[in-house]
Amino acid sequence: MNALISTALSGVVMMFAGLFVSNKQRIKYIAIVVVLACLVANLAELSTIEAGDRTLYGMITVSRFSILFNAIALGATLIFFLLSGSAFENVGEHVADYFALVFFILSGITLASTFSSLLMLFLAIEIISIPQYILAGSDKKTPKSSEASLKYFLMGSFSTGILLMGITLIYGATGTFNVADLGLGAGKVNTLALCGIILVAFALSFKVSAAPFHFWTPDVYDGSPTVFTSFMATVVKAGGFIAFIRIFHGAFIGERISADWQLLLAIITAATLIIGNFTAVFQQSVKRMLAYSSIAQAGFMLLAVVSVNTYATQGIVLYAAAYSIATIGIFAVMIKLKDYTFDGFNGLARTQPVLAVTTAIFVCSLAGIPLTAGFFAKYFVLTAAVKQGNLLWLVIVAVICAAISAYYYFRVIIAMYFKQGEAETAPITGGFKVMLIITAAIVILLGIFPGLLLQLI
Amino acid sequence: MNIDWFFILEKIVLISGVLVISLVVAMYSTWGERKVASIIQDRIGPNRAGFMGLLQPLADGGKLFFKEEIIPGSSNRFLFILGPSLAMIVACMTSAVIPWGDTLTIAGHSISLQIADINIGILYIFGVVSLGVYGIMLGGWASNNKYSLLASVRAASQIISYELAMGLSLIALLMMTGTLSIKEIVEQQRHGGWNVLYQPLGFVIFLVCSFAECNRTPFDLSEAESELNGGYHLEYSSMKLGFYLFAEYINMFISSALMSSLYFGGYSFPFMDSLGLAPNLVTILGTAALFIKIICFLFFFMWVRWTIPRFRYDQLMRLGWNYMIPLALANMLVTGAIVLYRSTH
Amino acid sequence: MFTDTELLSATTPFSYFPIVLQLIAALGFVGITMLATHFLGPKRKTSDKLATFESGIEQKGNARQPVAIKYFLTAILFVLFDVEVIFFYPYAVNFKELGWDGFMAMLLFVAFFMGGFFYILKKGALKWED
Amino acid sequence: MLTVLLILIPLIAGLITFGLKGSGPKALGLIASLASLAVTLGALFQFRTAPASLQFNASWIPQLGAQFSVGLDGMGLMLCLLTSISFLLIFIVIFNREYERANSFYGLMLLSQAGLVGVFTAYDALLFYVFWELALIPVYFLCSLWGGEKRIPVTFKFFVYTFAGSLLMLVGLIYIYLQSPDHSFSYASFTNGSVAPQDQSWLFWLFFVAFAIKMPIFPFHTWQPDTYEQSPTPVTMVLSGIMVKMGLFGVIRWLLPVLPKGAYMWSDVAIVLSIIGIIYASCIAIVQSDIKRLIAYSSIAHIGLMSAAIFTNNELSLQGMMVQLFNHGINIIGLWIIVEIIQQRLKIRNLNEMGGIAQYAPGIAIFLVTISLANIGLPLTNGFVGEFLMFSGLYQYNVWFMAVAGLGIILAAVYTLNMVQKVIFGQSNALTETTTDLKANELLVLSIIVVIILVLGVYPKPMLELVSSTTELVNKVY
Amino acid sequence: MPVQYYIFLSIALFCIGVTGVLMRRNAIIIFMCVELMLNAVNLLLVAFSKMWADAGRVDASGAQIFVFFIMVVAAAEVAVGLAIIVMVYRNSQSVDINIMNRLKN
Repeated sequence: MNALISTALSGVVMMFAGLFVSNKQRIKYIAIVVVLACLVANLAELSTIEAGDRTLYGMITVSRFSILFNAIALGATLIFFLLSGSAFENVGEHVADYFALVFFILSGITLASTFSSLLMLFLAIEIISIPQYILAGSDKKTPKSSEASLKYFLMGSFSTGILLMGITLIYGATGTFNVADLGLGAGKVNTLALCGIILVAFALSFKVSAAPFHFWTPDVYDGSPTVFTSFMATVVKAGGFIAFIRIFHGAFIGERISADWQLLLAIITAATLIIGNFTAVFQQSVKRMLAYSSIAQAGFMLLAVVSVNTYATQGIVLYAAAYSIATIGIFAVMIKLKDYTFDGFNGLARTQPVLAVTTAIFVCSLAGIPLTAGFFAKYFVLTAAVKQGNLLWLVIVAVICAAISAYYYFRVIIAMYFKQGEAETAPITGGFKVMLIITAAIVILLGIFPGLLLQLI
Repeated sequence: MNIDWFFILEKIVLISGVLVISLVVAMYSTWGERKVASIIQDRIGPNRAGFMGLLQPLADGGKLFFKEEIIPGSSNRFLFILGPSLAMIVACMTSAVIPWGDTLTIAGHSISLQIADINIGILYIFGVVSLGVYGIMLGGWASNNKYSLLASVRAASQIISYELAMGLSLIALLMMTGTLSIKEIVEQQRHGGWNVLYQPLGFVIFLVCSFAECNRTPFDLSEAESELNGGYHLEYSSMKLGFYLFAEYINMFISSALMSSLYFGGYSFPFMDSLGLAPNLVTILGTAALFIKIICFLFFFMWVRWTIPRFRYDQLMRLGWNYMIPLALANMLVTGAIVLYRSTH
Repeated sequence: MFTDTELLSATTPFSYFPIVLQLIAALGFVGITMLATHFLGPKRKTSDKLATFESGIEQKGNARQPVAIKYFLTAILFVLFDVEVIFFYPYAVNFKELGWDGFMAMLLFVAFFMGGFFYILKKGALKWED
Repeated sequence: MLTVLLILIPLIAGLITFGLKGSGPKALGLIASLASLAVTLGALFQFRTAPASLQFNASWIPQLGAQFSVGLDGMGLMLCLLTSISFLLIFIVIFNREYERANSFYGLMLLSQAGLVGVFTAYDALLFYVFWELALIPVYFLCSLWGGEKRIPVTFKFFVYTFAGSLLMLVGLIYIYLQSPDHSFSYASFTNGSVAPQDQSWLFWLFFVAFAIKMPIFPFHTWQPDTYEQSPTPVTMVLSGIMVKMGLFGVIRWLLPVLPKGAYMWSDVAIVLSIIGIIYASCIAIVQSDIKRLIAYSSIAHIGLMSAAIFTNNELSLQGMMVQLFNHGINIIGLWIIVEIIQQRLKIRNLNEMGGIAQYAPGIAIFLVTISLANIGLPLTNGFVGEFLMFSGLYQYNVWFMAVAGLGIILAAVYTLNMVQKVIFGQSNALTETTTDLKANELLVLSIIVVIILVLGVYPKPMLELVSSTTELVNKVY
Repeated sequence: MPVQYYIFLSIALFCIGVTGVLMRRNAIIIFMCVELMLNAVNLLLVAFSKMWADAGRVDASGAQIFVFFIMVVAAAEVAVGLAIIVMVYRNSQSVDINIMNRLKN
């Protein structure tokens, strides 16, 4: 609740900050302060829900879980601002507006983590999506950027239509939008509801770029300004997943109905994993590789959606945190580079050792190497899927894909450490290095003691 | 199936009547306009065709039929024809929810002098009127003429800009009346006072916006002869041009009717219920009253046209956005507060 | 079906029936007039007549070029604000039942409306003079 | 507590090393490995008096039932001993080498030591997995940074191979974890037999593939010769001397007791694969002319025998195999050291270009002969004891298997002696004539190795006693 | 009229929209097809709302509120979408999504 209000207001604040503050540096500082304030406001609510979840007009439900997730989203955004906030200036004139849009996306994410009505789910998804269309096209001079934006917009609004149809069919079958009252589990499976669920699954797969609905992702992520790709591929994607998992685990659970969509989602998951990982292998640009890897990572997060148990919910939180932080870190480094191909990273270890070490840590985290947060993230989603019992084939697919993912992730390390070259970078400030080190430290800390995060759930 | 043929017949007669009257009023508005202009400019105006030139509109109308129909070679033929047709159809459709009078009772049948009393009459009008923009846009775009295009774009953005303020100004009225049915609004005024007394500001805003919606001076930027050679219908000839012109006058007629109904009591007139006349007579008198009001408004439209100079485009947009909208909102809030205050105290 | 009472009570879809009739009438009128003028008028086409009018000078290029971005901006802003205005309607109709609570909620809504309005004003979205 | 110290010393020393300059890394590496050895010896002492005190438990991730649980049993102690001795020897041998970015080199070496010790001491499945991966990463970097020409693709293959294998193992671990009644990763709950027999059958493969890749066993071995060849020799020593033992250790600690029925079901297949590996690797070794590749293949052959021995379900062969873990480690490190010395002197690895070194460097020749004989398993060398026990176990299991595996011994003799002959005897050439004899540090290291070889060859009893407790434990469950 | 009529109508409209999105290449037409989909959903929601209201549910008007939300969001989408399409058109003089394959390589 607090998070929702504070992020929405922050967006407005940033909009008006752009009108009254002309110094771009100062706008960045304002944004950082504001996101911190949101974080504090969000955590302050923790004490008020001791007695139990708080529901507001049957529309949103605030729980410990949602607050924790929001804290992660806000924290990741804070890191994002600190690391890449200055890159906003390179995109275009309207820096404050970009920050405002980021805040609006955040409010969508907070809504995604708290909705208890399908109406709010729809709103959350849209509030997340629409600012992204703008951010994707914010580099107005580059045709690539505007095309990315158009593609994203067309595909995104199409999937919105699908989502709405799904919601409507579910409504037609049950007569309510309230997630808790859907009651799909009881009795016979309603065909109308099943169609609705499938459509919702498709639409959300679209939003989280799961195969076979992923085709927009690489183009959009590649075309968008890199700094926004960083945000879109991380925090936003996590937001999509939280919506996904909450609706499927919260509403579509029942004796038979779970099995029906589970198989569908399992197939989608397997396809996502395979396509994402195999295509990522062939990319020459790190940015594009990360786009495909985001598809691959989406596959892992889908594992959590497919498996209905507590490990899945814990896993999605941990995964969201681990994946977001690491990817934001890599993007932050990449923005500083002149060349986004793998060759652009050649010899970074010699020219910028701090950047190289931290990037290596982030990459390890994405690959799921132990002692980084990514390992426990993968561990949890795998455990969730194993626990599900009938999904072992999917687990095997997943681990093989994880091994493949090491291939392309480690190409970054190879480029940085083992290849000759002089990676050209923009001037690196000391503050940036310190922030990177802190971020890497968080990744490792979560990798050694995931309990720090888990005990909060 | 039990179909009430009498009802259908009744409606068909009413519809034909309304359409014919609209057209006649539109035609004679052109005559009136020229007469008013001549009076204001101290000249005589049309006086050749018939008494005081009263047959002039008929001659003009007939002439339009026999003029050559030119469709420019580089235009989009389908859209070129669709544009004026749409403008005309829209103009003809708006009259459907205007209550032209109370009910007449003939041979045991009570006949409502309103074509369709739907409970969302105002929304219907807004919906249909906003289609009118398409007529202008299509015509201007299909002509493939720089002046036409510019004029139609101007007209479109002008119309949509003033639609906002128009919509907002009506909300204050709706807060008082609590209904969207125009008939009911009129009936309320029949028993209470005219709404203009309670909503002067709302009325003024609505009036100004009506001017803009009808592309009337001082908001006739889309037809500014001096810069645009005649505006969006520059390439049009024969009856297609006629449709655009007619549509404009019909729109004027309908907005006059609407303003009369919403703010000036529509077909009601003072003491109509206390005179003790036969209901049918009251109804006829009410309709006459409505038309008198409409004619006053039409005259006002013309009066303004020949008195006030045209706005500059930026002035027009600034007026619409920067003044009308906040004013309408303020009016709405004040009205709301007063109404609530009075109902709770 | 199609009885007076049914048609006059404003809650059924049939109360829209006269509107359909009127639409047919309007279409018929427009169609017939269009056909009439088509057949009545003379047809003597010359290439000069069919050229688009540019105040008498030679026609230059295609007219369908992008117009100033301001017009698009106005259209977009209209869409947004119009939808917000639409929200006032159901509120206005039920305004008395909702009382002061509803009024406060509406005040908040208006505040957001004005916030957006103020923002676009300050951003210069409606500044027509350059 | 000593156990934790055993992990912490190399870990902390490694981390510090990254920040050092000049000869600091070298010194610290040596000191750290000496300290590790001392601690290991202390642990050895304590193992005799109070074995329970070597266990250490601390809370790690209570939500998962994962603990920081480390401890040492006989086998673990023996492997730790092997690790500390090996690293000490390696550090001594390379003391006079200059490595580019020495701080990173020594740091990574020490980190890999920490990972290895962690693997050998972990008594918690998740912890074991973490260390298992952790031992891999530094080695990957070591190979990729300081290796030969084709190091990048080769070590990459190695990395992806082992990573894939260990991920499969992770799935197995998770499955067993979820099956365990108390949802715990502890060794106790893993070995209490809660896994259903039908599950054991497929779970076996998840584990076995991971371990087989690490050992490596045919057909999972393809990464190994390339990696050994391309790695810098100190790293090759770690790889072949200690890291391959991780796989064998894993089978004994985490496969047999956890999935006894699965192991029983598939023991024939595992043994057949191992034996195919022996013959296959031996045959390739015979035709190898690159000395590093030759030793690499010989290692596959030896490991094949050991893995075959594990699955014989026989106390004798298990015991022999465990002793062989240590002995093979020592022997192969000895061989690598000599290869390193030769490569250092001659800058070539092709056997056909060598010859006659005995004349110019008799020290090298003596040690090469000794260690090679030990590697073949000549009586009175340390290799003999283990191999004898393993063969007798294999004989009891299936005489045909034993016969085929025995062929491996003969083949081993062929290629080893062939190598010895080509390197140190025969015609000398312009290149080999320049060979200088052993330096002091090399002499020291090789002497230590030879002493170990001979002592354990003559008096293997302490080793056998050390591992007997583990053997009994495994056999009880199996 | 029975609710099935509305359901069939809106499903048909929705399918037309989906087909249009998948088949057409002009960004504006695709966009219009998306709007068609949304409006089909609106119609269906209202129909369902009526259906459930007839079935005696008191909260059936919720679906109509939903329609309002959809309209607002659609408007926001229109605003953003038109802006994007105008931007693309000004950049590349075309709104054909097929020629936008510069991103592919």
